[in-house]
Amino acid sequence: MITLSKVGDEMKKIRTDIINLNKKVDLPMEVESFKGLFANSHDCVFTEVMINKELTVHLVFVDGLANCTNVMDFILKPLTTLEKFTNIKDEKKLIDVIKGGSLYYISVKETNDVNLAVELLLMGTAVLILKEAKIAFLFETRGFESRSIQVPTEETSLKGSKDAFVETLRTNTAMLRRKMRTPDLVIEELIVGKVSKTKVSVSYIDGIANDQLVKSLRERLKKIETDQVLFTTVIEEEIIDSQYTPFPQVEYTEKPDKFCSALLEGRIGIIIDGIPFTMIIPTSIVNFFQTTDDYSHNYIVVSIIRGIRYLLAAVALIVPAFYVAITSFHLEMIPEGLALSVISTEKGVPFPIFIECILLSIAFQTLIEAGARIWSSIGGMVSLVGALIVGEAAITANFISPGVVVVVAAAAIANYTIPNKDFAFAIWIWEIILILLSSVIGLYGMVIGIILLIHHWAQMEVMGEPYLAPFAATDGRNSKDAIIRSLFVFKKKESLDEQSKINE
Amino acid sequence: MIRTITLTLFVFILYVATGLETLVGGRMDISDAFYIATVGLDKEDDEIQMTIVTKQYSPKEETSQIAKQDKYFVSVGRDVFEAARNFNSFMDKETFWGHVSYILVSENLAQKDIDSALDFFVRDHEHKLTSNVLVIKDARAEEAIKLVTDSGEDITTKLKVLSKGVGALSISSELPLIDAFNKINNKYCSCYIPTLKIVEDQKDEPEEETKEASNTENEKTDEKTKRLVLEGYVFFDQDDAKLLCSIEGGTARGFNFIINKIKSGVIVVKDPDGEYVNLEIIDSKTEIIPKIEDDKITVKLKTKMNSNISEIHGEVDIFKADIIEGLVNQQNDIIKAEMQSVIGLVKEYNSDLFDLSSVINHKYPKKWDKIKDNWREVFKDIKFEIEVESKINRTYSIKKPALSREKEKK
Amino acid sequence: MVKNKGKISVRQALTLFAILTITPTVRFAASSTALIAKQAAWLVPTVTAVFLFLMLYILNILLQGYKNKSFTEMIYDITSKFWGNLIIFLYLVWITILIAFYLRFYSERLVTSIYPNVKIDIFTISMLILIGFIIRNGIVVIARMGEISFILISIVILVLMIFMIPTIKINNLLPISYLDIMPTLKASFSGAALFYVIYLFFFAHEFTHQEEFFKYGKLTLLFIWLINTVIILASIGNLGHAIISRSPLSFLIAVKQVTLLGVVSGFESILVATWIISDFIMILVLTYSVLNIIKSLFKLSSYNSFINIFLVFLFFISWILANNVFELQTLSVDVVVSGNIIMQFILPIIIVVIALIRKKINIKTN
Amino acid sequence: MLKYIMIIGAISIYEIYMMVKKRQMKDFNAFLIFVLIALLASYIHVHDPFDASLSELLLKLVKSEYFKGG
Repeated sequence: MITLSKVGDEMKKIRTDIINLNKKVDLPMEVESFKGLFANSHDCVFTEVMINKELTVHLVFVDGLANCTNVMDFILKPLTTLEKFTNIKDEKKLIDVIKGGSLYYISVKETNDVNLAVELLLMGTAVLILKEAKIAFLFETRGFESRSIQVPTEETSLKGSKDAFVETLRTNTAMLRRKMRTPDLVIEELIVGKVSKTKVSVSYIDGIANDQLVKSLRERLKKIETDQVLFTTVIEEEIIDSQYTPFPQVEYTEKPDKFCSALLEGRIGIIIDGIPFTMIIPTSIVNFFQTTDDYSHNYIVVSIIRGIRYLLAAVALIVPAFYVAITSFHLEMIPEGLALSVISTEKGVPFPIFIECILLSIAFQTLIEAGARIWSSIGGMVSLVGALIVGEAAITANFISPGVVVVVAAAAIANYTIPNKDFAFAIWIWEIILILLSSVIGLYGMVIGIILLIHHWAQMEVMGEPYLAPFAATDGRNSKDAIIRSLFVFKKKESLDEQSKINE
Repeated sequence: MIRTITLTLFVFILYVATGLETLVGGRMDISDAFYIATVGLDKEDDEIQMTIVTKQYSPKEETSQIAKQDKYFVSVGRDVFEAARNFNSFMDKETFWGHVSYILVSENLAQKDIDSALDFFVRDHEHKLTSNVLVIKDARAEEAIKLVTDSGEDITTKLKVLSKGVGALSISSELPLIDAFNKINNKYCSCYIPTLKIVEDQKDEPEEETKEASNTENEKTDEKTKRLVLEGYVFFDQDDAKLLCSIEGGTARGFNFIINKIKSGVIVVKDPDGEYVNLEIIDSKTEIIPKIEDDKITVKLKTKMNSNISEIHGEVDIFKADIIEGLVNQQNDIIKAEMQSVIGLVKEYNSDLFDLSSVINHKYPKKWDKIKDNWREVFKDIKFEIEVESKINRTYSIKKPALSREKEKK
Repeated sequence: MVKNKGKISVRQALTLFAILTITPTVRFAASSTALIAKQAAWLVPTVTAVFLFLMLYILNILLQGYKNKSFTEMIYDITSKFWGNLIIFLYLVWITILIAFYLRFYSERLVTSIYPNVKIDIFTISMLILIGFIIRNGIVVIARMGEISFILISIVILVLMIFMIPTIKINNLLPISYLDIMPTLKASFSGAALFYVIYLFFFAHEFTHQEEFFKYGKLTLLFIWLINTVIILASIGNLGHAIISRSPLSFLIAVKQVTLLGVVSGFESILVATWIISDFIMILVLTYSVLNIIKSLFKLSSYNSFINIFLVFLFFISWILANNVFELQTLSVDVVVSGNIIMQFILPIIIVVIALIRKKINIKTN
Repeated sequence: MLKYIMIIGAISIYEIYMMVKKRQMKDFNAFLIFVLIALLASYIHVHDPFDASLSELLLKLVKSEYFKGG
């Protein structure tokens, strides 16, 4: 390519400029500009279309993003076969004819701005460049392979809807529209990422969501300076307030029904193009203890199970530390029978109990991590080896006493019942901190740890909403759904007008 | 936020660097603790001798040999606390007092001062307040512990079985430490503590429960069969907590009738032929009803009792109204006599054995306010009445005795 | 919520007040009332509640008269500058002594109850470090922590009560006759010393929804009455007034002998844990109000620079305060109770009366 | 005593630095008073010049029965 060598270095500079400064390039609208910009990209197709002997136009599109059949059938074919076109002598006439609708296509745009053309080109538009007029027609020919809607993999649901979000933004928004046929459902779109130029959509229900919240979210999203939005945390880390915490502050879901019910609660959803997980903000601690299945089962059962979830989270957090505290500081607090059996199991184990606890706790986490990372072909090995190590072998080898195994395993199992896995990990980290503290000074250390944890939660806010809501700082409002799930019959009455009042 | 992390890090580094061992004392790993289950207290001249036993748990099989070696330890000190501390000078584990189930006090120590013997167990923060107090009669606590432990049994389990078994006879009961302490504290009523004794000859004892429990151990030692028996009470003076007297057998049951600690028991009466009829006590309730008339206090002990016919020796069909009534009357007399013997003791020692003071306090709070300062003198003049109202309600599967039919035929 | 940043609602403030009363209640309500009123001690909180209700009404008049003003500002406005300074200085000294007292007592209590071999400074210093660390986040965070702690503490006490009910002996709680009227009234004096809400008024300018003060105040009072009654009932009902009045940690002893199904015991650990939390909240809140007093007394721009130095000062004061735990206990009965009565009842009433006379406020503001 | 002076000194230097940084120098005088009080308190704590604790003084003031024992 001759043009390439001519402008090579200059183009390279322009390209970096575009990336770094988001600058507009100042190039003439001609095919050489495109060729320069996409010099080494072989998926960018440049076609020279000879309409007749005098008239040649250039068609540029990205293979894979644009639908090739559409391009052929509706652009190339008419241009080269229809008499209307073959008879045209000069470009002016051609423009008039195209403008007149002879190339019948849904969305046709005329421009002389290379920037716009490049931007749309990368979204699957076909660009028809007219050499002399320095004008381009943009044909919306988007069409690429996408995954079809499937059953959610991470959040299983027994009675709820079984569809899950996919990578394509438009499919996702369509799913929302299908579930909520109201003009109040607002789906705003922003482009984030200097290089990736990813579409990020903010959806909420007008009238229920807090306007201030929407506004501040919009501002925060606009402020994001990043190259790419390929991962959710890129957005998450920008919109949350407290960075230094292991606790999740954004709720993720791949289920449209959960997403919609969150919108109805007055919260705001964020969908990122290319990521099948959507974000919901603001969140508070309650959200991490709820699942969508809660709303498709009997309310009494669900209320009890929810209560148990909180209890189990407390068990996961406290029990190992408590065990360490009472076995090394407050022996009088262990029931007599238990104490005797603990003594008999502790015999011959070389480590102090708190080291056993920490080791084993880490071992359990190792198993989870190994299970997640191992190749699926040998996945069965983890449970096998894990069961061997944590189970019989460690005990018979006197590495770890059975009592500690029982306690840590109970805590681990309790931890797995927390519906939100990010939250569960954070709880595990605090579990280790509590074990350390209680190994220093027993129960007192544990309580100091708990005070620190409460403080940590108390000072956290997500988009200005307290993390501990509705248990704290809400004056008891909005707490009806925290632990006890009330009947929908009662909920319906207040849902729309009450919610908007609360959020004011 | 960053401060949380800094603080945690700081604590962690401090911890790793020093282990905080020097700062924080009092760490006792559970495997280093010697769990005391039963404590024996004896008087040795001017000193107090303490015997401690751990509870024998069933250890892993390999280690069972080692576990059996350390059975009991003995230490001596001027007072209880010193004796307790002296253990640390020779034991390889730290003594841990949080799980003491039984405190055995020998009679001679109880005679001297029961309150100071128990004070240590109430004051120290480690101790349970629900452990039981027993007085060993005519023997040393160490002896009792030795007796059971040497035979390979666990004294704590043994005492637990005994206390459970004693309910079948209702000749003693369990007394938690806190109740004993409460009673010693209370200057208006005297304290009672259940007693334990060592019995050498087993044939005279009619109790079946204890016999069975002790049979197994006795098989090993042939020459002299000694065993522990839980029976009766000792009483302490209400003012200075000196040992007054001890009761056992029927009197002890009479006392149990008064303080409502009857669980079950056996009463033997005779049918018209002079043959034995055995009655089982089902329940009993005694109301202490004080009455004040013209500044004179009379106290009525009203007992309501139910019993079953559990065994009939004779051939008479006793299920006739008049015969039953006769049996009931006999039963009443027996109970009355038992209770009367307690009243006799009360009069003899002029001591409020069964917490009459609180009953009067509850019923006549105003009057009590006036008489409480010279309660002992008032107590002297109190008249006691006993009223027993008992019933024989039912029998078990068989009604008439087997031989009664033969008799009818003749 | 977003709007009221930096402020707490009156309900949150009263929740803090409720926690503030739990510490002294658990520590000495049962023993001090049992000493005077004997078996009738469980009636004392009812009598106390009547006094507290009247006081709540008086304070409500004051609070409604001055919206969004701290107690120091109210005092300045009602009295002259000189007298205002004097009264505020009195409060400053008194609350400082009170914090030092609670700080010391809390450490002593831990040492006597579960940590016999640990050096006492560790508890004092670690608590002060924790407070210095947390107090900077301001009242909003403190209030939220208070709410969570309130839930935790209430649940724990409720559960303990359920376990203790089967062992309560009715005989220990009777008889009640007219002879008990005088002792009960006398004992209610010490119960009334728990009315710490006035110390919270020093940051009253950070309250919102002040018109709800009386409404939630009544609820809080109900809670305090319930907790007091229940704790005294359980302690005396289980062990009798003779032992309870002699024990420095009455409720702990009562909890200690609780066993569930004869197997599970050792519930005192849970109680001790809640102690630490409630003590922490108490010292935290009182320190916060002292800092507020310091701020307005010395007309500072911010109290942040004074936190550390004040905490160090507190450490020394807590040591100078007493030589041993016996002195502390006597101090609690002989001085702190009457001092609290003066500071919580007599002074505020005088202030309100002066305010009414000078027509600064009027009764019908609410 | 030396370690207490060091702690108080370290804290005061830090706080004064923060005061300068935040331009709150008008609090300086009050701060100085507090430093002096803290030093005084530490002195009393270490050397016990009155040979009595605060509660002893207070209890004597209210004529407590604590001092009337046998």
